[in-house]
Amino acid sequence: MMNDRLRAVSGQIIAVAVALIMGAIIILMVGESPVRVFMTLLRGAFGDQAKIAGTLLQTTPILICGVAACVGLRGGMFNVGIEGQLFLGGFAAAWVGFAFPLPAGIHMLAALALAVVAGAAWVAIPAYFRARYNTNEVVSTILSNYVAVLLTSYFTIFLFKRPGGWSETPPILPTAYLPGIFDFSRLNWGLVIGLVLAIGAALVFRYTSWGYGVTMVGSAPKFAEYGGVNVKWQGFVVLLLSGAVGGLAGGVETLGVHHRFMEGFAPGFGFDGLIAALLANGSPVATIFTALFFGALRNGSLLLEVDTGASREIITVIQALIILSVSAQALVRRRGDSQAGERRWKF
Amino acid sequence: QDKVSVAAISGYFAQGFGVSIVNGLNKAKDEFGIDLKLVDTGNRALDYEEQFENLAKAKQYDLIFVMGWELVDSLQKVSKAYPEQRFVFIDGVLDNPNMIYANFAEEQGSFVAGALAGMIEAKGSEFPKIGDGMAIGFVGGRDIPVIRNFLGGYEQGAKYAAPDVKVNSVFAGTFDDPAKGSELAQALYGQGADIVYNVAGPTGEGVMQASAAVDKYSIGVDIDMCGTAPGNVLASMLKRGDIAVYTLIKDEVEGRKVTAGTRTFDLASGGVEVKVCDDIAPTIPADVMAKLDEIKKAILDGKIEIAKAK
Amino acid sequence: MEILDKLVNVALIAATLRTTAPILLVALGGSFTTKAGIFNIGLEGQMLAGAFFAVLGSIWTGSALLGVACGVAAALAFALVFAVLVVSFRANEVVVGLALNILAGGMTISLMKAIFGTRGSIVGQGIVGLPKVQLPGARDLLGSWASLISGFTPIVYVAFIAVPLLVLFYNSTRLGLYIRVVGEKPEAAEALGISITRVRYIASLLCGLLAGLAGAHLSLGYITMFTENMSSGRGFMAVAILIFSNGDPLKVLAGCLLFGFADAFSLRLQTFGYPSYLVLTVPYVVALTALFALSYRARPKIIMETLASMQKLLSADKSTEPGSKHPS
Amino acid sequence: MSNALGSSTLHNAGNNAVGAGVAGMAVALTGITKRFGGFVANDGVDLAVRRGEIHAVIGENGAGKTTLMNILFGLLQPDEGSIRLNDEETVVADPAVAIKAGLGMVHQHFKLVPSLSVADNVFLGMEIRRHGLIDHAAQIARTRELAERFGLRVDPTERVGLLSVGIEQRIEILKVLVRGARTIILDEPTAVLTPQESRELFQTLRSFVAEGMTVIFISHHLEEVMEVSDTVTVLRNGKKVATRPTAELSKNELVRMMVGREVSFDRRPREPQHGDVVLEVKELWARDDRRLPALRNVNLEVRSGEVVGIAGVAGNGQTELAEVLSGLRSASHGVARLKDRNLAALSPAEIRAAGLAHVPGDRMVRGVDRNASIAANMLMGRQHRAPWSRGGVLNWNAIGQNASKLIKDFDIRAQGSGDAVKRLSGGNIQKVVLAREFTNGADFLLIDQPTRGVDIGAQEAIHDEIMRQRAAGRAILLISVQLDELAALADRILVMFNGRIMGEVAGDHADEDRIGMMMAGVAVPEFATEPA
Ligand SMILES: Nc1ncnc2c1ncn2[C@@H]1O[C@H](COP(=O)(O)OP(=O)(O)OP(=O)(O)O)[C@@H](O)[C@H]1O
Ligand SMILES: Nc1ncnc2c1ncn2[C@@H]1O[C@H](COP(=O)(O)OP(=O)(O)OP(=O)(O)O)[C@@H](O)[C@H]1O
Ligand SMILES: [Mg+2]
Ligand SMILES: [Mg+2]
Repeated sequence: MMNDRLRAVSGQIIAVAVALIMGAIIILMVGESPVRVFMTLLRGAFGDQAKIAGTLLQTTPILICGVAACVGLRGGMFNVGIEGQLFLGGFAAAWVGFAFPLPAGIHMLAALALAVVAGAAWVAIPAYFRARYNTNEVVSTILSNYVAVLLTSYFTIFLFKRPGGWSETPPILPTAYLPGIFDFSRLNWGLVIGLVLAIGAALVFRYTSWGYGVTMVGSAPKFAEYGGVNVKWQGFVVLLLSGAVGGLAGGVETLGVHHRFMEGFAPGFGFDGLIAALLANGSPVATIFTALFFGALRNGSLLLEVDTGASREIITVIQALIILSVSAQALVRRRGDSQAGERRWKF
Repeated sequence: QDKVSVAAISGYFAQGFGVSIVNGLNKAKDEFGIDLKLVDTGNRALDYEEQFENLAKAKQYDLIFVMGWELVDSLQKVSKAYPEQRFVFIDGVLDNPNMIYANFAEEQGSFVAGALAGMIEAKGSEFPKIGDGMAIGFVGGRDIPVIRNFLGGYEQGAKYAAPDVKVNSVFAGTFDDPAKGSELAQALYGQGADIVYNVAGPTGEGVMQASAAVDKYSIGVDIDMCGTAPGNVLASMLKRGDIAVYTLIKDEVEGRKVTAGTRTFDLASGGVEVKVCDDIAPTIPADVMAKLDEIKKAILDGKIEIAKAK
Repeated sequence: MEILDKLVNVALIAATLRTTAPILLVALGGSFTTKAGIFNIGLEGQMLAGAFFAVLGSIWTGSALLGVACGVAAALAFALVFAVLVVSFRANEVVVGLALNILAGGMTISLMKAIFGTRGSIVGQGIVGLPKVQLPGARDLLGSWASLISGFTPIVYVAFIAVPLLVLFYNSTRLGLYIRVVGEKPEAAEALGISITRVRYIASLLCGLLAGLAGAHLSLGYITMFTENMSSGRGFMAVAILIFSNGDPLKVLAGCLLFGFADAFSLRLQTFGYPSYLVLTVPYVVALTALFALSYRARPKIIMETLASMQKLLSADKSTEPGSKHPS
Repeated sequence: MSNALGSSTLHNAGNNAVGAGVAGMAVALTGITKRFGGFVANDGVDLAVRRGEIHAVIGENGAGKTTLMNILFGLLQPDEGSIRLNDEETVVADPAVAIKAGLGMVHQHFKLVPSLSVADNVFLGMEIRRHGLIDHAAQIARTRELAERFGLRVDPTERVGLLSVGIEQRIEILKVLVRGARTIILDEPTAVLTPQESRELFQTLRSFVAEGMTVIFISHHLEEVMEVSDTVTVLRNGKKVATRPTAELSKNELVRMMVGREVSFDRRPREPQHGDVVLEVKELWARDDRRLPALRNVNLEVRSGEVVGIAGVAGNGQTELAEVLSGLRSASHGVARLKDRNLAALSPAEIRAAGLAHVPGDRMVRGVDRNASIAANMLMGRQHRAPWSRGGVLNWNAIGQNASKLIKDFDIRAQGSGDAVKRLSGGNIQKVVLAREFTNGADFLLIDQPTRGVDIGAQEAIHDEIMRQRAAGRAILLISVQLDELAALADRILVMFNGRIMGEVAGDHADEDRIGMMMAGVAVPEFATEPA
């Protein structure tokens, strides 16, 4: 037991070390000092309270998207459409925010609620076909991402463009703002929402009858069906919930940070979240840490571009290397087993 | 005073207009030995403010050039938090009296390009590559206000020169997909357009190559694109970002401290211009060239009013 | 009607073939991994790397063919990394695939900057594109229809010829068979001493080969330049097609043609003044609709089943299922 | 000797294998020890198999039989001990070595590729090729020859995915033969077969021996062992107990060696009961996954305190019947009532609530989540009930305690309730399912193949438990392919063929031949359905 864990942890450390060494070589190749680059990255991510807040700000959407992915994964659903749900949720929240004056607080909740509904609604058709006809949800959600992004662009530019503005909606009313946490940073209650969601999801899956049923649907669907769990319905519900959380991620970004919806405002968060969740092996709590890791890398890289000659692409490369080698550290645990019985993502 | 230090921040350094800005910055760096820092914003709105902060906090840049409308909000916020930091916003004017604006009249250049296209189209079979119909085309990158401004000028120019010309316009939805640009252009050519103007960054390169593939005419944008398809590129509508940044830096270096206010780069100042490609110029009838000069003059004199999109 | 005439014509079909070819190639590449039981979401990155290095190679060697070879080699390198991580290290293939896509994006830009001092795109600079093949006599025989079979770059022909070859490959070659077995029933392969690892490596590399070819086609055939992210989601499209075709070459072809047609068609729709953002959704909506329609239980299958059940009923016993619509 | 296969291996080996008892050893394992972590699965096991004999290996679940065979075949490496194949010391590094030495293994779980044809499956890994392409025609022809030679009825052109388990097994045997195996290992080959199919298999095995080949087979069915084997090796708790000629042994002796005590096989004594009708099925029709009719006009009823057995060759509608009764499949016509509630109107969960417990035939897929703990597996179906859950919140304490108790009550060999089910042997996994289903207080027990692959000792315990449930007034529908099990337990036996009930036999008059005929679809008038 202990031995397993020890080996797993040492595997992670070796993996990150390997990635950093490869990254250092690449940095040397572009004529920068690796030490300086890594120190700048650290400083950019955790250098002072503003930087830490910035890191947490970057972590927030990745975390919420990651939880969305975890919810789906738990029920055996691969929601690759979080990106699209985030865009629609973001737009929906902005729409409530600028078009419907409401009392403070209620306004924000209404906007978040519509974001949740929009995210869920956007995944509803893929979810329905998945549940009813077993239509592969990976394809349908990937494809619907493209439609979602184009659709929100259409809404923004053709229907709701701020007069005189760039491709963006009018600003939302302050009554709908998600309150900030510090006055020196844009960090807002979205982070808290993310943390509560992650821990809440973990608790629900572990400690409720519903969560038990869903877990079984994900890991052994025929067994769950036999045991009286309504597999199709729960699959539908889980995908819908995943989409709802994805929509919420968009709402949180809109209401907490941007205070309006901009065309193409948050590309890639859905995928970052998915990768964070997969690296965390579908555990919402572990996703907190993987999301934080990604957030720190991103925020650190922003300072890096300013303070060193290394460009953001180098950081992209290093980030990819880290993901690759962390994903590969399973080697340390499982070398030598047969591959035959292994679960592959079957489509 | 020590060395002038300049930063530029944008998500578009890789695309036509951005490339010309980078060219101008590099030219200034070579000539004046200034410190130059380029920061690529990427495309996530969440990052912009932090990036501006990082630059402003460094307190080492005399001028920070900013390009891209999606940066405006973050820029305004940071510029208010760091009022002593001078920001130059390229390609537009905001309601912030603290900043410096380099404003371009792309609709003027596009008007001239449109007029050229209209006149050549009207000449019909005098040109081997012009068909019977009266149609020209436009391929935009994304359907956003700046691009619409180009399109508006182009349409008005074409109609001004040849009232019965039809302008077909399409948008690729992306600046990064030359293959799609090529398909779009081929579709336009296939439907009778003889000249296609592209305002689509790298996507537009596909348009130029398509004009060579079907042997029709195209018009380049932002930078001189005559070389991409020799014999098929009529002209390029140059939007001289390089001149803008170079001029401003030159002022700064030579002690004429750049202060808040708007600088306009239009036909008059040479900030936008239409360059007829050298290999094509000899084949263009004199009356067309004369008319073109007339139109330019009329724009400069304010006799032609060009409506701006937005 | 006039509008229809303008929309649907030989040019549209030719455009469909052009838009289909790159997706078809990369999807056929993905067919190897799909059949071998690996979900390869990294096609996008392999294609992008192929496109970039094809341009580099073409500039360095001054030969389009050697350029293609460089592109393929780069995609193979990506495929090898993918295989090492996924097959040997047992990493999650979705994570690895997505990370390799990120890597390809960052790496091509970094290299572009390092080598050409700019980013964005590489145009001109001595890139040698692939020639177009004019089939002799095509124009005389077919008139305007000749543009359907003649005048494409060689890789387009490769893409379409690869389809029947792959059918043969999966049915009648040992390697093809093993790839299917490893994907469908790895226990069977293992028990027979077929190395799952080796077969999956080979499948990954074959995939890299075609993905690299697809990338080279994009930057040297389709057009002659390289741009950041020029694969523009074609790899993801291919993944989608692979999933609903299950990697069967003929179904892959059908899916790619459908998507290529929707793409070419929608580009033409725009010229009639429909808002670009909505028109651009057309290919995706078409693909989604096809996906949903296909999974809503194909009708012909039910007819076959009914026939079979009638036969069985006739032969097995005399009585009928009450309320059955098919009396024996 | 036929030259159909034209295999020189067959001739060569045939020459030096003169007959049982004369030549040397085909296989000799000495002092094999295999540990999994701290657990010793094989402990210094010796196994000597003479050329030309049928050698049975028996033992309780988890005794280490499969492990030993896997070591012999190179799928596992022993920690200690040596292996001699054909009197030569051999390191069996992987199955390829074993195959080269003339070994072939038919695994307990078949390893066939559904989308390929029979012939392609048979020749997989050693394809016949012409001009570099696979010669499908030649493969089909040679498969047909070989099948005919050993009396294995298969159509080489059919797709494996459409075939029954019995045929799949023949294909597995063909695979082994085509590789020129002289020594064939079969792990629980009859677990999935009907009596007729088993008999055919034994014929085939005898024809192997007649050709000088050697057979090692694992089984839990002692009659089979007695009937077909020449020698028996008994394993217990990873150790070898004995190797003896079958002829010297009685069934009881065998059992004693296996479990260390006497076990009864006889019909269980019982009190006659006349309970109310609990389950009533009328004119039930249903279709299978391929939409072909699978149940045709099934009528039956089960009263409380009664065990009704369903006999039949697997694949004749039993699975579908069980699925319809448990709500996993909808009927196309007819009614099934559980305590007067129409099952068609109820979801699986509601049927369970109405009083169904179900031991599924396919335990690995339907019965458990292999990766989950024993405790989590025992929660299934009761996750909404107190004391395990209150207000939708689970009480893992109570769940764990309950699981530990069941582990003790049902004698499940596991380290604790937190163990992953996949770590248990097949028999113990079955006990997990039984423990869960027998303790949820249902009035109707639907039991499908309760002892498939389960050892004698455990079988007895399971049978005892079923009788206890009967005595407690439960209505029990027992589906089994093992006639002796039905004869021991059932009050009435219904025989199914091709989706219909062919007839009914009183449990105490069970006659294997007659039931066998009905199972084969021959109507036997004197056993016509009694009025219910
Ligand atoms: N790979 C393994 N890891 C851990 N334990 C194992 C492994 N393989 C077998 N065992 C254990 O070794 C013991 C012997 O298993 P084996 O499969 O050989 O039993 P068996 O005699 O075939 O039983 P059965 O009759 O149920 O098939 C079992 O307790 C099993 O749990
Ligand atoms: N890789 C492994 N890790 C842990 N346990 C394993 C592993 N492989 C096999 N086992 C265990 O070894 C035992 C034997 O496996 P096997 O498939 O032979 O089961 P079995 O008891 O013979 O099956 P059944 O009786 O259901 O037909 C099982 O307990 C199984 O869980
Ligand atoms: Mg076993
Ligand atoms: Mg067993």
